[in-house]
Amino acid sequence: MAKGMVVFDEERCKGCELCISVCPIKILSLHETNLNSKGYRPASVTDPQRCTGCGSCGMICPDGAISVYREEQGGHQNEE
Amino acid sequence: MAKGMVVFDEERCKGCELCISVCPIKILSLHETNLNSKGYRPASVTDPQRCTGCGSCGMICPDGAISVYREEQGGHQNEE
Amino acid sequence: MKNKVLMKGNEAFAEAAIRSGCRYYFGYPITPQNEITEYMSRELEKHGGSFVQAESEIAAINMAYGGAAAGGKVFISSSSPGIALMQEGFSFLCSTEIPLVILNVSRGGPGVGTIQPGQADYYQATRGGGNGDYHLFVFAPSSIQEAVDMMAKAFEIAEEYRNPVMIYVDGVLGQMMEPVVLTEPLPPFSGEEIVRIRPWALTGTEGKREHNVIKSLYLKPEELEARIMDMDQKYQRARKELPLYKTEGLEAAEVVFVAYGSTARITEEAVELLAEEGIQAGLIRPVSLWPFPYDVFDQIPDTVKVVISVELSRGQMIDDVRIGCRGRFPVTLSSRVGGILITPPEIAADARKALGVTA
Amino acid sequence: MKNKVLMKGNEAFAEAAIRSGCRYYFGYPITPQNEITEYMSRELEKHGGSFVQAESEIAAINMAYGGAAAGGKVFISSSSPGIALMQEGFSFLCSTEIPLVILNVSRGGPGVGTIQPGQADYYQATRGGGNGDYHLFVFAPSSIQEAVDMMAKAFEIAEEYRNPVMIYVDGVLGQMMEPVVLTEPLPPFSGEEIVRIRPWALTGTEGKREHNVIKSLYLKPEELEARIMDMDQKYQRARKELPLYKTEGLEAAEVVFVAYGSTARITEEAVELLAEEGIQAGLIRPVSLWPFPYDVFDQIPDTVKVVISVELSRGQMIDDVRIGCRGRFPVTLSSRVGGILITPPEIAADARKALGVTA
Amino acid sequence: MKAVFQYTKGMLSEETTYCPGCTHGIAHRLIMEVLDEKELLGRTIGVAPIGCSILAHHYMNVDMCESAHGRAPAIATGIRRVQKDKIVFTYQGDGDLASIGTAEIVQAAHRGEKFTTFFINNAIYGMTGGQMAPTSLIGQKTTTSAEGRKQESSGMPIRMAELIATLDGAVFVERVSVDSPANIRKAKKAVQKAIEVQEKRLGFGFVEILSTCPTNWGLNPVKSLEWLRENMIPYYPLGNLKCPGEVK
Amino acid sequence: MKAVFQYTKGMLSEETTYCPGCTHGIAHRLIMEVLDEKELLGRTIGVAPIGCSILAHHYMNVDMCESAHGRAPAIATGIRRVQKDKIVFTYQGDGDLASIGTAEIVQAAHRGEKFTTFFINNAIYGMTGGQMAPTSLIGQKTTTSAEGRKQESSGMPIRMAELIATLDGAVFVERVSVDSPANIRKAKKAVQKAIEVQEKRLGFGFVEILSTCPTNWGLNPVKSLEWLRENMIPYYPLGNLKCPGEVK
Amino acid sequence: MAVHKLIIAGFGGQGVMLIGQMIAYAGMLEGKEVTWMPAYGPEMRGGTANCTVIVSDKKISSPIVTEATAVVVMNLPSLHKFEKLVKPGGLLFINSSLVHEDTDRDDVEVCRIDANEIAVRLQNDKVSNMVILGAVVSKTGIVKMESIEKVMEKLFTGNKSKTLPLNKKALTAWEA
Amino acid sequence: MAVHKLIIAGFGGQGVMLIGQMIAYAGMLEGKEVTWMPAYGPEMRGGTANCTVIVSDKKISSPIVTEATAVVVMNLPSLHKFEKLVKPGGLLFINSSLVHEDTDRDDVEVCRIDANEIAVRLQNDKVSNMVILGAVVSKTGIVKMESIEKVMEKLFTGNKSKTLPLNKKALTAWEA
Ligand SMILES: Cc1ncc(C[n+]2csc(CCOP(=O)(O)OP(=O)(O)O)c2C)c(N)n1
Ligand SMILES: Cc1ncc(C[n+]2csc(CCOP(=O)(O)OP(=O)(O)O)c2C)c(N)n1
Ligand code: SF4
Ligand code: SF4
Ligand code: SF4
Ligand code: SF4
Ligand code: SF4
Ligand code: SF4
Ligand SMILES: [Mg+2]
Ligand SMILES: [Mg+2]
Repeated sequence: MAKGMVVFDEERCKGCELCISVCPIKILSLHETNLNSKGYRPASVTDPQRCTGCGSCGMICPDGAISVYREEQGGHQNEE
Repeated sequence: MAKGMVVFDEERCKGCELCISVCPIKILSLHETNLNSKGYRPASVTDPQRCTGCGSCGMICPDGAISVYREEQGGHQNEE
Repeated sequence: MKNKVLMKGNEAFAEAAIRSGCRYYFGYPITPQNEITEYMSRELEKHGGSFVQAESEIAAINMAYGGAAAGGKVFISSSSPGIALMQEGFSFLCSTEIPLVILNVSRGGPGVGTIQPGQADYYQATRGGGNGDYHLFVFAPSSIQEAVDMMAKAFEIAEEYRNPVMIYVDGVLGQMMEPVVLTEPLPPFSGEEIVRIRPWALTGTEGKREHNVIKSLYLKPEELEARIMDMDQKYQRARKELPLYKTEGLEAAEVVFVAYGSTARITEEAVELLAEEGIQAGLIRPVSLWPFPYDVFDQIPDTVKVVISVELSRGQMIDDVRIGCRGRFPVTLSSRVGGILITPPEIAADARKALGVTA
Repeated sequence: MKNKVLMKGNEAFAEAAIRSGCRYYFGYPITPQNEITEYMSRELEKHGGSFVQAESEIAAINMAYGGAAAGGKVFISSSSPGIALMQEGFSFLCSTEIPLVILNVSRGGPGVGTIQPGQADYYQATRGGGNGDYHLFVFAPSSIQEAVDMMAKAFEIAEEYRNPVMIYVDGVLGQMMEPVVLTEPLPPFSGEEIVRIRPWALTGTEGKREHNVIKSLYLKPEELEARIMDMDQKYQRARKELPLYKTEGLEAAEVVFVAYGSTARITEEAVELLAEEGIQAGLIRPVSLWPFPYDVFDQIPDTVKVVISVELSRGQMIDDVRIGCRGRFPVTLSSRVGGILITPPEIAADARKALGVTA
Repeated sequence: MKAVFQYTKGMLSEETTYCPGCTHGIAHRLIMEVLDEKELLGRTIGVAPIGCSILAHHYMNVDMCESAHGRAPAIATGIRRVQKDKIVFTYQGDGDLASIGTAEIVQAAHRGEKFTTFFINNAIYGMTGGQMAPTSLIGQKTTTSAEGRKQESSGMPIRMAELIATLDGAVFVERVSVDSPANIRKAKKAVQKAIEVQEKRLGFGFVEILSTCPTNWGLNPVKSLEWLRENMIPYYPLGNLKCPGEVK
Repeated sequence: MKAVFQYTKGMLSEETTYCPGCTHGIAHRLIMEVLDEKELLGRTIGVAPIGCSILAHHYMNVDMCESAHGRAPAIATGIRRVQKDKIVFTYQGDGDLASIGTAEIVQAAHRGEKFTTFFINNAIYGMTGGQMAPTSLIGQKTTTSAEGRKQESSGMPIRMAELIATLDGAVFVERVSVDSPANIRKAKKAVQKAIEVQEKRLGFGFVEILSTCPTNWGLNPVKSLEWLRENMIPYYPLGNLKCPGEVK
Repeated sequence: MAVHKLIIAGFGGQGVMLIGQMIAYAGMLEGKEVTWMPAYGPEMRGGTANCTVIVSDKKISSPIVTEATAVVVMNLPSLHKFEKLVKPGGLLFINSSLVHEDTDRDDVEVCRIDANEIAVRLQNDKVSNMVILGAVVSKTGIVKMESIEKVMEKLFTGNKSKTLPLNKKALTAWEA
Repeated sequence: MAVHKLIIAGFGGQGVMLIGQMIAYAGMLEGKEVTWMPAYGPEMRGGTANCTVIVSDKKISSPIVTEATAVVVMNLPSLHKFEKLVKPGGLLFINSSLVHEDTDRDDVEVCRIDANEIAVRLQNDKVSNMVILGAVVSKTGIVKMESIEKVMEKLFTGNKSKTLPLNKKALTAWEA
C-alpha cells in the first residue's frame, strides 16, 4: 500500500504545473483530457502507489488544490 | 602693526556672538551701546592690534557681516 | 453663567475634540494650526488616547483612516496645502464610509501662499480633488464658540452618516482668542462600545462573526453602482437634513451679502455701516457649505438689486450663490486675497458700487 | 485624404504629444492609461527627450514642474486617484505659472473604484483640491481625433497663458480604437529657443541676466495679492477667449441634453432615438469644461421644458449646467456609475420621464 | 491516514483570481497558516493595498482593510493605536512598498511601529500590466523598459530588506523565497518569528518574500520559479538580517 | 593687506531673515562660495523647499526654484533632464527631507540622479515653530514632545546619511557640521567634492550638514553650537561614508 | 446593411481583442467609419474580456452597442451575458468547442463553429480565433475577406510572417 | 465708551502679544465681550508682529480694527504702518525708547513712554511691555487696573510668581 496519498480539488486547480515540477518522484501530471469549469486541465496523479506523502506538492500549490495524507506509523517525516 | 584686520558690516550683524565665541584671542565683543537699525548690538573688535587675521570669525558669521584681511607676507596661513 | 474661558481658537478646537470623545489624533505640523497638533501631543495620552506625529499629511489621513476603521474616534487637522495632500484619502474615507472629523484652518494660497488667513479652499472643501462621487460634509463656523459647539455635533453627524465631516475655518478663528464655554466632556468609546456602535469596525473577529472588510473595490460593476447609489441616497438625505444657515435683515433689503466664517462677522459690520447711510443690506451666512443651503436664497425678496458674495478668495462660493439665486439677481464679488482681511468699509464700498450709488 | 491610422486612444495621445513638441514625460503606472507611459518609455529617447518612471504621482507632477520650470515641453498623464495625488502640485504649477499639459484618462471612483470608465472627476478637474485661487484649463474631447488635435492646441494655450492645461477623457477614449489623422510633427525647443520663448525658465544665468526664480511665496501680503490679481486677470481673459462647445438641434427642442466626452457621443444616439419618436431633443456639448461655456445656455429656446445633464457620475457638471440655465429650466440628471456606460435607450428613457411622456 | 498538508482554514474557500502559478497564493497561505496555528485569526487585522493582492480580503479569513496605493503602513499605524492588543500586518507589493509607499514604510520602521509587513517582491508591477518596479533587475524587460532595465537611467534595483534593516525601529528583518518546498518551509519559519516578534511587542517586523509573476514575466509558472532562483536570489540574498534575542 | 575672508558674491547682498546665529546662513554661504570658486554660478540651478530656507532664493545668486514641502528631489530630477549640462542642487531641511520627502530623496538616490542634495539637519522643524523632527534626539524637548522624544513612541532618530549610503545610486555621502571654523572648513571640502562628483556626472551626491536652530532649541546661538557638538555629533558621526575613486 | 455592430466575447488569452481589431482595421482600409472598444476586468488572467466593433458607412457617434448585428461568444459566461444583445434576425456565433449549452434565442441565426477542434486539425491551437474570424467575415459581410487578408499581411510581418499562410488558411477552415 | 478697539504692534519678542491677551482676559473677567487677534509673518524672529484687542459691552462681530480707539507702537515700522489707524481724538502710544521719529498725526492724543529705559530702571529689561500696559490701561480705561492685576495673579504662577511684584510695579512705572 502507498505510504502517501494526494487528493486534488480539481475545480480549484489552474493547471500551473508547480506541483508537477516539485514532486520528487514525478508522479504528477496534468490531466490529458479533462477540463475543469474554468477551462483548465487539472493536475492529477499518474501513479498513486508511489506517493510518499512528502507534502511538497501541497506546499507549493498556490491555489489550495491539494491535500496530502500519509500512513500514521513509520517512514521519515519530511514535513515539519 | 597688526597682522590681521577685521571689518564689520554693522548693519548686517545680528549680535549672535558666534564670532566672539570663536576668536582664538578673544578680541571681539558686542558693542556696548550702539544699536543697528534692526535693533541689534553689533559685534566689534576691542583690541584690533592683536588680530591675527586667522579668519575664524568671518568663517562662522552666518550673516556675512565680517571681512578679514591679513598682511601679504609672512605668517602662517590658517585659511585654506 | 457657564464657565467662560479665554482660549486661542486652535486650542479650543483641540480641547473640544477631546471633550467630544476623540482619543486619536494624527498630525503633521503646518501653520496656522500647529497649536492643535501641539495640544494633542500633550493631552491625548493623559486621556488614554494616542497621538502620532505623522511623516506627512498623506500619512496622517491614512493613519486616521486606519484608526477610525479600527473603531477609534479620530480627529485630524491641517491647513490648505496639507489638505490638498489628503484628497485621495478623503475619497477613500467617503467610499469606505468611515466617520471622522477633519479641521482645515485655512491660509492664503495658491502654492505656498501665506500663513495669513484665506478662504480660497472653498472648492477644495466642497468639490474636492479626490476621484469619484463623494462629498465631505462641510461646516464653517464664524466664532470660536460656534466652532467648539460644532465639534461635538460634527462627531455625531460623522457617526450617524458614516461620512467624514470637515470643519472649515480660516486662520483668523484658529489664531484669535475669544471667551468660550466648553462643552461637557463625553466619555470615549470603550472596547465593547466600539463593537456595539461600530459593528463594521476592524476589531478582530474573535471567532464570533464573519470577518469585517473595509473596502471600496467591487469587482462587479453592478455591485459598485449599487454601492455608489447607496452613498448617493445618504447624500440626498444629507441635502435635506443638514443645510444650516443664518440670515439677517433680508426683508426689504436692497442688497444681500453672502459670507461665511470670519468674513461673515466682518460683513455684519458692513451691514451696520450701510444702515447708517440708509442702505438696507441683508446677510446670508451659510453655516453648512456642503450641503449648501440653496433654499434660503428663495427668501431673498424681490426688492433686492444685487447679491454679493464676500470671500477671501477670487470667487469660489459665488458658484453656489449663483445656483441659489437661479438668475433672479445679478451676483457680484467682494474680496481681498493674499492673506489680507477684507474690512467693513471695503465691503460697504463694493455694495455701493454694485448698487450704483455714491457714498 | 490625409494618412488615416487606426490607433488606440492612449497611443494616439502619446504620439500627438510628441508631435506637439513634447520631449519630457514623467509617469507612474495606472490603468487605464498605461499605454501612454509605456509608449513614452519607448519613444521619447529616440526623439532626444527623456522619460522617467516616477516613484509616485506626487513625484511625477513635481518632476514635471521641475522639467517645465527648466524650460522643457512637458506632458504627463494619469488616472483619477493618481490625479488626486497631484492636487498640491497643480496649485504650485498654477501659482508659479508653469505651462504644461496634463491628461486624465479617468476611471470610476470613489476610492479604488474601478478601472472601467467614469466621469466623476469633473469636480476634481474644474474645481480641484489644491489650495488657493487657481484654475486648470480643462478640455474634454469626445473622439480620438479631437483629442489628438486638442493636444497641439493645449500646448499652445499652456504656453500662451503660462498655465497648465488638462485634457480630460475617460477610459472609453483611452482604450478604444478609431481611425485618426495625426498632426504634423513640430520640432522641439532647442536650448536657445527655451531662453528666448521662456525667458523666465531656469536655464542658468550664464552671467548674462539676473537670476530667475520660480516661486509662489511673497512675504508682503500686498505683493501676494497683486500676484493673485494678475492671475485673476489671466483667468478672466481665459473666460472670454477659451470657452468651446458644440450644439445640435437646439431650435425648437423640447428637451436639451448636456454631455461631454464619450458620453456626448452616446447622447447623440439618444437624440436620434427620440427623433424617431417625434421628440425633438437638442444637445450641448461643452468642450472646454473650465472655462465652462455658460453663455451657450442662453441659446436654449423657451420651447425647452427640461435640461438634462448626462454624466457618468452622480451629478457634477450639473452644477455648471444650473449656473448656465439661470433658473430658466428645470435641470435633471441622467447617469450611470460604477464603470457602467450609459446607453442611448437609457438616456432616451430619462428624457421621456423628465418630459412626463410615455414611450 | 494522517493529514500531512491541508489548506488552512485561515484561508476562506473562495478561489483566487490570481494567474495560474502566481506565488501570491503561497504567500497568502503561509501567513494565514501561521496565524491559524497560533490561534490568532480572531485577533488579527490585515491591510492590503492596491496591487494584485487588493483582493486579499476575499481570501484571508481575518478582519481586513483596503489601502490606497502605498499607504498600508500608515493605516496599520492607525489601527495599531486603537486596537492595541491585536496582531496587525500589511501585505504589500514592490510597486506599492518600494516605490509610491517608500515614505510610509521607512517611517513606520523608523518609529518602530509594532506591526509586521510582508513584502511581496516580484520585481514588477503585476496588476497594472508589467511595468518596471524599483526591484526589477538590470536587463529585465518590462513594458516601461522594453530594452531591459538600465542602471544609467533607473539605478540599481533597490534592496528593501537591507534598507529597512538599517533602521533601529525594525527589529526583525528577513528575506525569504517561495520558489521551492524547502524555501517555503524557511519562509514559514520567518513568518512565525515575525509574528512572535509582534506578539512580544518588540518592534517592527519585515519579511521580504521573493515571488513570481508568470504573466508579466512572460514565462510559464515553472520557468518563473527557475527565473526567480537564477536571477533574483543572487541579487536579493535570502536570510535573516535582524532578529531580536527574545525570539529564537 | 590681502583679503583672507570675504562674503562670496555667490550670495546676493540682501540680508537674511534667519534668526540671529542660525547656521543656515553658514551653509548657504559655503555652497555659494564653492560654486563661485568653481565659476559655476551661471550654470547652477537650485531648489529650495518649504522650511526656514524657503527664502534661499532671496540670497543665493543662482537660478532658483521653490518646491512644495519634501518634493525638491523630484523637481531636481525634472530640471536635470531638461538642463543636462547644468549643476543642480537641492537644499532641504530635516522635516522636509527626512519626513514628508522620504520617498523623493530615497528614490532620487536609488535612481542615481545626477544632482547634489544639501541636507540641513537641525533636529527640529524650524519654520513651523519647533516640532519634533525624525532627527530630533532622544530626550529632546520640542513643542510636540514636551517631555522629550521617547524611543518607545517615536523611534530612534533617523540617520539619513547612513540610510542614503546604502543605495548604490548615491556615490558621494558625507556628514559635516558647521559648529566651528575647523568643521566649517571640512564642510566646505565636502561641498567641493560633492559638486565635483556632479561635474563628473558620477551619480547622486548627499551632504548632511548638522546645523543649529537657536530659536526653537531655546538656547542662545553660542550655546546652540555647544549643544550641537555635545549632543548631535556623538549620535550623528561626522565623516565621509562614500566617495568615488574619481574624486580625491 | 450600412451599419455593422459586432460584439466578440470570451476570456483573456483567446484572442478576441485581436480579431475585433482586425475587422476594424479592414473596415478602415475599405474607407468605412470604424470603432473598436474593449472591456476587461482588473485581473490579468482568466477574467472575461470582450470588445465591440462598429463598421459603418456614416459617422459613428456611440461606440457602444446595445443591439448587435452579430455576437460572437467564445465561452459559456459570454453566451449568458451577450446572447440577449443580438438583434432579432441577427447572427449569433458560438464556439461550440467550448460552449456546449444552447442559446435561448430562436429569433436569431445561430452559427456554431468548432473553432478549437478545427484549429487543432490545422495543427495550431492558437488559430481558433482566426477560424471564427473567417466565419464572421463571410457570414456577416462586415468587411471583405480580401481586406482581412490585407490586414493579415500588415500585421504578420518579420518573425510572424511565416504564420501567414496558416492564418489565411484558417479563415476558410470553418466551411469545411 | 462702549467699545474699545486697540492695536498693539512691535517686533517678535517684545511681548506685544502677551499684553494684548492680558487686556482681553481682564475684559472677560469684567463680563465684557472681548476678542484678541494676532498677525505675524513666517519668520520666527525679527519680523513684525501685532495684535488687535476689542473690549465691548455688546457682542463683537468683526475682530478686525479699521479705526482704533488706541494704537500702541513699540518700534518704528509699526509707527509707520499703524499710526493712520487711530481714529481722530484717539490715543497713540509710542515706545519712545525705540521710536525716535514723530507721528504725522495731529488729531490724536500722543503718549510717549520710555518703556525700555523705565524697565531698565526697574532692573528688568523684560518688563517694558508691562510698563506700556499700565499706561494703556490707565489712559484708555479699556479695563480696570484691578482686573489686570487679577490676570497677572492667574498668569504668573509657580516659578513665575516671584516676578509678580515687579510686574505689578511696572504697571504704574510710566507715571513716574
Ligand atoms: C494612486 C495610485 N497610483 C497608481 C495606481 C495603479 N496601481 C494599481 S496596483 C499598482 C502596483 C502594482 O504593483 P505591486 O505593488 O508590485 O503589486 P503586484 O501587483 O506586483 O503584486 C499600481 C501602480 C493606483 N491604483 N493608485
Ligand atoms: C504640505 C505641507 N505641509 C506642511 C507644511 C508646513 N511646513 C512648512 S516648513 C515645514 C518644515 C520645516 O522644518 P525643516 O524642513 O526641518 O526646515 P527648517 O525650518 O528646520 O530649516 C513644515 C512642516 C507645508 N508648508 N506644506
Ligand atoms: S506528496 Fe510528495 S510524492 Fe506524493 S504526489 Fe505530492 S510531491 Fe509527489
Ligand atoms: S500546483 Fe495546484 S493549481 Fe498548480 S497544477 Fe498543481 S494542483 Fe493545480
Ligand atoms: S580674524 Fe581671527 S583673530 Fe582676528 S578677530 Fe577674527 S577670529 Fe579674532
Ligand atoms: S557672527 Fe556675524 S552676525 Fe553674529 S555677532 Fe558676529 S558679526 Fe554679528
Ligand atoms: S499579474 Fe503577476 S502578480 Fe498579478 S496575479 Fe498575475 S502572476 Fe500574480
Ligand atoms: S527658526 Fe531655527 S532654523 Fe529657522 S531661522 Fe530661526 S534659528 Fe534658523
Ligand atoms: Mg509587484
Ligand atoms: Mg529642520
